[in-house]
Amino acid sequence: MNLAQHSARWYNPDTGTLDRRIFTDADIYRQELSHIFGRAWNFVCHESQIPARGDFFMSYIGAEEVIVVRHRDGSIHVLLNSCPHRGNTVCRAELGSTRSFFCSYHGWNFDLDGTLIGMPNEVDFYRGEFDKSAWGLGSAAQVASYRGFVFATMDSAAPPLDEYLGWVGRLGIDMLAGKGDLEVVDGIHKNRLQCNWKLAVDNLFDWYHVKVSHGTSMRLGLLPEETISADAQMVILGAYGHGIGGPGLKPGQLEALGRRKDGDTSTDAEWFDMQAAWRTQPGVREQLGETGVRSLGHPSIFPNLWVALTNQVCLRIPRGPLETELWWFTFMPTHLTPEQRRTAIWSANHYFGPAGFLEQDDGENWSHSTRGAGGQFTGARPLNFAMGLGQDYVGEDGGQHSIETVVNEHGQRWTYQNWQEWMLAANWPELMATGSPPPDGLV
Amino acid sequence: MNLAQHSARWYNPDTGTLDRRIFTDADIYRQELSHIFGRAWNFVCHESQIPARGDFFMSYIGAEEVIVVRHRDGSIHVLLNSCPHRGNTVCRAELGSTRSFFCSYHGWNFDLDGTLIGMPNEVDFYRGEFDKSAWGLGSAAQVASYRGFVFATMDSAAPPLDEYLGWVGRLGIDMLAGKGDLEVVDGIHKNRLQCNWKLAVDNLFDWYHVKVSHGTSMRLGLLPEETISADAQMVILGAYGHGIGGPGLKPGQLEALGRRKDGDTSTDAEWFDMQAAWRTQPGVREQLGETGVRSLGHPSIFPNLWVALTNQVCLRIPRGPLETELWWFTFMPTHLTPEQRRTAIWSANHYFGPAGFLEQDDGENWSHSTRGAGGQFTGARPLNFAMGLGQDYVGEDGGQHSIETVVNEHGQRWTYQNWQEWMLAANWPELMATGSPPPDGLV
Amino acid sequence: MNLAQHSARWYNPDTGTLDRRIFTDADIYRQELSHIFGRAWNFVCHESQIPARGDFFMSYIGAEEVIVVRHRDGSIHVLLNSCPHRGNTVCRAELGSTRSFFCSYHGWNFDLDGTLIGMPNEVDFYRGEFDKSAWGLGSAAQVASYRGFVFATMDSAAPPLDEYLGWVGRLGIDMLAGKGDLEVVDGIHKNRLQCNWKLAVDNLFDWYHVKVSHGTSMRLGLLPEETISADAQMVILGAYGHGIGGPGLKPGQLEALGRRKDGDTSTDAEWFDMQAAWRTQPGVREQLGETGVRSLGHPSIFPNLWVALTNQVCLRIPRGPLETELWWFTFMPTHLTPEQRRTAIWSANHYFGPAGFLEQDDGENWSHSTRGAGGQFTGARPLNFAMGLGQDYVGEDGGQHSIETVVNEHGQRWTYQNWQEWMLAANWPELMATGSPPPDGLV
Amino acid sequence: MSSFEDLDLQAQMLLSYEVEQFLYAEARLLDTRQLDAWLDLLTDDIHYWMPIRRTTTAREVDREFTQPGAMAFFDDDKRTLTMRVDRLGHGRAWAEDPPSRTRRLVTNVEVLAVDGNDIHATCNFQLYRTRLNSEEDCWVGRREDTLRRVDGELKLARRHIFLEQTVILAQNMSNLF
Amino acid sequence: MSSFEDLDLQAQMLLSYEVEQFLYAEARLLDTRQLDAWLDLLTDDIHYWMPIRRTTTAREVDREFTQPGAMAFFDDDKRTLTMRVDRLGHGRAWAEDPPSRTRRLVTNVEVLAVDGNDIHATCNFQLYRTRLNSEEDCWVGRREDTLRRVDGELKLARRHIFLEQTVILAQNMSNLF
Amino acid sequence: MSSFEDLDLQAQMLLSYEVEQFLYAEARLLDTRQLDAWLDLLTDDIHYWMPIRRTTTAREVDREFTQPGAMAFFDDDKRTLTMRVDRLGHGRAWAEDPPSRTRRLVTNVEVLAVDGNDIHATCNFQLYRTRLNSEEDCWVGRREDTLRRVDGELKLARRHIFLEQTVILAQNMSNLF
Ligand code: FES
Ligand code: FES
Ligand code: FES
Ligand SMILES: [Fe+3]
Ligand SMILES: [Fe+3]
Ligand SMILES: [Fe+3]
Repeated sequence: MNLAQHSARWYNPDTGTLDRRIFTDADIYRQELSHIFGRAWNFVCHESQIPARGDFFMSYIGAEEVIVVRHRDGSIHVLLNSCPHRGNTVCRAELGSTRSFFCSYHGWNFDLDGTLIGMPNEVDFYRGEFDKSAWGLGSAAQVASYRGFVFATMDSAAPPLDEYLGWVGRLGIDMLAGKGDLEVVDGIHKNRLQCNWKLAVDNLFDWYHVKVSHGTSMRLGLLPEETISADAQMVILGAYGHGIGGPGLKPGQLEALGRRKDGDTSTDAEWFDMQAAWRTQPGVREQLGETGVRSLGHPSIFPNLWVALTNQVCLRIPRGPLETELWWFTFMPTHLTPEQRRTAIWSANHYFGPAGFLEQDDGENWSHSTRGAGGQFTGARPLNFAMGLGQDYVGEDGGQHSIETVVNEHGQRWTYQNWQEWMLAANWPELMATGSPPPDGLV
Repeated sequence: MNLAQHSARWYNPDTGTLDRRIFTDADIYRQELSHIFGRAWNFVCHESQIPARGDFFMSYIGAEEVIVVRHRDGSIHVLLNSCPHRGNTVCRAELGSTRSFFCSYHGWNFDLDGTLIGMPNEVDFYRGEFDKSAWGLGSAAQVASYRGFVFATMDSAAPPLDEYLGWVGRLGIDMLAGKGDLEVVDGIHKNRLQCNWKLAVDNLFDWYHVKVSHGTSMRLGLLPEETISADAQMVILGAYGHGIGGPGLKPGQLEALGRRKDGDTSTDAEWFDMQAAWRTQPGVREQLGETGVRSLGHPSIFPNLWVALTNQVCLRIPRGPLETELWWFTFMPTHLTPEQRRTAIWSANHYFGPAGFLEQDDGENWSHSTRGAGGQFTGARPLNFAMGLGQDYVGEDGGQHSIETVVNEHGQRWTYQNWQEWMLAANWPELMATGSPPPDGLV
Repeated sequence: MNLAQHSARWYNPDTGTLDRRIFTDADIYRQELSHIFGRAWNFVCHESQIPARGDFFMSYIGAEEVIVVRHRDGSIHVLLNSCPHRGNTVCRAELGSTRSFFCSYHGWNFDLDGTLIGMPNEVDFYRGEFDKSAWGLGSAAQVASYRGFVFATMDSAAPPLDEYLGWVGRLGIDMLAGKGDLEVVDGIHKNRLQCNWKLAVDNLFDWYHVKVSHGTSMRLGLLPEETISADAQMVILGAYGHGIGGPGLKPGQLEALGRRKDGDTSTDAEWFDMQAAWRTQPGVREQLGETGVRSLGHPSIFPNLWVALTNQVCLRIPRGPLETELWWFTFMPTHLTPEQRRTAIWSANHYFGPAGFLEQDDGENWSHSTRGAGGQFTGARPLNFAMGLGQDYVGEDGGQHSIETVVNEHGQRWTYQNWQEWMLAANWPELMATGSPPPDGLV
Repeated sequence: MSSFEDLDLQAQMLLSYEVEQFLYAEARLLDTRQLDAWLDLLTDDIHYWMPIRRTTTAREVDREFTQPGAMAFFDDDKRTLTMRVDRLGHGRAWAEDPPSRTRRLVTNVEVLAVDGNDIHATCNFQLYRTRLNSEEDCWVGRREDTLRRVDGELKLARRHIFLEQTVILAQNMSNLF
Repeated sequence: MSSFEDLDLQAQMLLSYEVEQFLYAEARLLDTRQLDAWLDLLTDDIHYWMPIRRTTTAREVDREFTQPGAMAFFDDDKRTLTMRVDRLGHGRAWAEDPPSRTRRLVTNVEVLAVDGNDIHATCNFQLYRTRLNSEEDCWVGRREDTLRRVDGELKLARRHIFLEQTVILAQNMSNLF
Repeated sequence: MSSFEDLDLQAQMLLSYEVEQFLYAEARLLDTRQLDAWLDLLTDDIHYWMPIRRTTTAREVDREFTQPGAMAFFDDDKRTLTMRVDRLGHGRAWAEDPPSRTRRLVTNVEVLAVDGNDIHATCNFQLYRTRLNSEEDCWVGRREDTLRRVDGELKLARRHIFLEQTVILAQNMSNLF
């Protein structure tokens, strides 16, 4: 394939316009499953969700259920939930603890790493000639963790997780993991939106919608206006489509915040303290880097994980082009006081999720945008992602790159450009060869 | 494309037979959206529904929502309901009054003619370089009214509305508009049938089904048998697929009816009076013409509008090949006495709509016909539309043409023949060049 | 088509592995409707369900409703339920008695053999020129019965029913019909499973799942362990895909059972007596044959009929690739005592059907297997049907062939191999030329 | 107008019970297709009305329902209701032959006011219907009913029905609410 | 047989209340999977029956339900019901492991007749069920229940269940009604 | 703690009636969008809670619901509920403009216990909602409510809501239960 000819097939980087059909077309959706979710490192759960041997958690890679389970040796395995005999599921619970996966149809039994270890009447019915080693459960090609966050890929050609995440993906996770030892809070908000998954993803970079979409939350004091930092936005773009976008502190501001802490009780200070105070702790600046330590933005781990400021991550699970399931995982640093923990859980419970103050309004907008993309007439008209296009520069601070500017759509453009590159690449080697490096200079 | 080869692809005018797949095939349906609804002048509402500046009504062109709105200068605009930024709908009400269309996602604001007039932070976030004039709401290519009935087309190559309607389409509307100044009655019956939209359209020409399908209504006195006029049917066929079919008065009968008025209280006389009395008023004959004034039939404005005898029009909105939404609009002449108005509204409420005496039975038949069209075995068998084929002549009275005969299927055949021509034509010029003129002579 | 190239397209007879896409692919499903259900002899009902003239029963061929009706001359007709005029259904009841089929749309009226016998106003509206003989209801190409079981095929090229069934299909029916004169018990259990129809079919040969899937039923005493006869299984394979699989008696064992009857009240004896006692009656051995009389297995009449041991047959009606409707017909020999009848009906009511002790668990397994087949990753992995492959021999007893062995998957493999041959054959002549004869020797 | 609140709790309860049992019995008549008996429960001046509902902005939510005299799904007097019942008794009411299977769940019965012989009550309902091969329809809403005590018997003198749907999702409403 | 109509309204109300509360408590036992306690509410001679329903023409609507003795979805005595409950207690009732989540809305409770110790009541119901990832099933219908006063306690002596479905839309009916 | 069972049947009935009518009236306030009046029905220390439900094996079914203090769909005190109501009164609560249409079927009301001024009751419910062009959502479940008699008036002091869904099928839960 001549990539040059196709490189603007759906997304045009020159104009920042996007073909809406990518939100509704069934063939494009199927290609996403194979070209993106079938290749990427996908977040599946946090290690604290399955602390003990035999603990399992049912997760998704793309649109397909996978069992994440801790083996007796402590290793984590990601298994396909389908028996190779007739195809029955071997696990029907969302979470739990087990000694093996027993198929309810004929009783084949699989070890925690997917190995077929038992078949009723193996000797007499199969005459002892069955090669059990060839008929275990399918499993992820690679499984790895970064600071407790477990990822899996179905593609053995995928680069190692660390390389996949790059400094931007790692920084994104560090922005949560750096707060302390994390432990999951029991309970995942799950619900279904009638929207394409990418519209939910692109929204995480969207600091433009806050004042309008979340006007009620601002009025209720849940989102103090100052916290949007419209004039001090920072966008960090990483290889393979990762990115971080949102408020950024000016160099030196972090120290100021630290000082401002005493006595100043404005909501402004309160909020920045909650988000930023931990960054003044020893070692954090070293870990996050000079740029990273100043970012209070939203990390996106390509393709579908959002690391949110509420000590949560949100997975956007595709269920066909027109439906997305949102899962909100909540993690608390173990060092929180009961009162801090209560407050933090209050936020996690009340900002997002289907009854959350913010998310109620988001969902409605995303589904209507999806509908609009499917219209006979509207579907033929491109969308506009041009805010800030060609108007900002990538800067550098302490060896890390970022764009420091006003509210913008750089993150969204980066997402769709990378999405397009993944979709056009035939495989990992081609993606590595043809994928855009994070931009430099004018963007 | 060699049209000759394809001109009987689905409908065979020689035998009056029809391929049932046109009622269920998804590709044919998509082609209908583009070739028919994307080109035609589509009825969207009546001017009296949006009398004041800022009044709007949510209508459909084909399967897509459009906003019909009265601008500050009194002009009517037909807008696509999708923001060009992310695609969100800008209007979620069915009707109402507004000063502008404000997008709930990021707050872009559109004038009543669709122009983008406001963007939050346009200057600071978009750096004042955004060309707002290029990013308004999409709108219909042409909007026009005929006697208060508003039509819109998405195709700038469509001929003017007057030419599109031709004398038959105009006559169809005149048969309602001629009764007096019309004003909408608040409330539109809307419901969904599991049928293909064309089966609902073809039915309006169908005076054969009345005695069987609506036997209960006849027995209850809602449809006096005389009113079917099985032996005095008149079919008027117009360019582009319009038509009028149903009872016709013999030349001279109108005057007789006028005279018969006094004293004669038979239901026959009552019914004809209700339908015909206004035609004896000064000027009506001139307006409707010598043939038109004698037609008491059902006008069909191609593709999907029926002008019914109950002071109503019915729009058949396609929702996929297997579903149709019926909308009944009711208009009353302003000169009616309260009692006349009450009676007329009683009829409008009780004949059609989902709880209407007649329509309850129609819907069931149409959905079962749609199912039959999708069957593995039945779908392969053609339908028969041969009633009266080759057995009638087009006559002329006062310069207008019509077929005067018994109950027949001329109107249905004309509908499917034109449907086929629209489907095979590549665009408006080709349709104008290849479309059949209304027949003359033997039909 | 070069069959050799395609003969393992989905099912590989060498390895006993199967491509799961055959359970979810929409194109394969459509091809099944035409290549399999459109050609096969399909069971539609039992003669005792429509004993009198005008009695009808609504059945299915493939996914399409057909009316099975007894004509005035006693013959049975199988009619398509769609009026050739607009396509409306002419019969909306599941069962009943009628004098003709009257179309509720315009009143065309069809005789019990489908002939169009009445059209309202035929003379005046159709001018007496309508060829009614050409526009009757569609009907099956061939209808025939075997021992009261009515079958129909839409393909006139299909061989006669007797030849189609062959000795294996006939034996399968004999195993129920041989119990005595059968009469239907009023009421058919009908319900819908979210599974592909073939997974339900393959299960009837599946004596491996009983102990695991139906563990609860075994524990409750509904399925005494002995009755599985894991070590005495008998599989009989017939042309075109028919087969019988399950417990088999050893030569001479039948007589023993007959003797064992008195005094022995073990559940083992009870169960065998119920299933086998009638086989000791005069003439039965002659009719079933030396092999047949010893089989207590489950007959499968290709494509989708199971003759069950509960005096029932089960039809698996496809409703798209992902849904199947199960219909359980129950027939009792007329000679049963009221007490025997009560017991037999108790079994029929409580083993199968949606509230049946056994079937509750089956359905769950089949739908999950269907889901697994549609997974992005799991769908690409083959299923394993290798139990007993290459390890058994076809034997012969009294001129009949069978495999006598332990629990195995010979029947399932035979089903999918024949399914593949039907799917690849262009028509009946090709199927007859290329279809595998039942195997001999090593299997 | 209301004298209901003046009643003591026991008397309120007794009246609520009477109303509730009347509404249950009435629903049973409809579910079991005893339509003539149902008609007998209606006063001669009954007004049976279901307006059309529309989606409006919160600001214009007063335009949600059509008003009396405008279009409505039902706007029936006793004569019209009798016609509906007669229709169903006729052999050609195709939408009801085979007959629908219906089930009315009547809940949240409240007596709101008593005005002489008239008892104003409200309830919520779900009307579930299947046709042919278990094709399902479901309507949920609220009713405002006026029951009148006539010669010691309760009769239905007014029924206003408010559905939660704008576009009716069912193919028809061949049934009564 | 009915002595219910002879009771004064207050007595009718009291009995209705008792019946209604019994049915609510019984439904709660099923919804909370207290199946053994539920079994204890049944008399030993209970007949628990759900016939099969069929679509027929209006003319032949008397053939709608199968009759006692013919095929039925449920035709259970206490022994059979006990088997159903035992089944669910067993570790391999796959259709119920993971357990279904059920909710029974019992409405329109009416006492129709009292016959000695037997109280004949009817009610409408909706049984809502989800399995696994919120996969929904719903059954709506009517019940005819006979409650019997045994040693001062109400017991369920007969339950006839009439669904509005012909073909059952759910994959199974692994639950009780 | 329960003194409810000590009451005679008549007294139980009267209390059940009071509770039932309170719950119906309260549901009516929500359905008619009288949210401020609804807030007035709550005690200041109300706990309004809906845990998250999960599919587990029968063996681990005790892990089905999240526990207090962990994640929940609702875990609200009066201040939070007031914020929810305020939100809906604001012009930019997009998920509720146009306003949803809701209907609450409250059934199976049972008083479980009386503890001083506190009445512990349970009920089943179905909350049906449509938005825009009759887009439907439906939630079915059980509630455990504590009503408290304050100055002679009943108030809602605790509401625990248990849905039958694990993954919430609706796009949002912008309404109250
Ligand atoms: S399907 Fe799993 S053991 Fe057979
Ligand atoms: S989608 Fe309309 S303003 Fe952004
Ligand atoms: S469709 Fe059957 S008579 Fe017209
Ligand atoms: Fe948001
Ligand atoms: Fe009609
Ligand atoms: Fe089984």
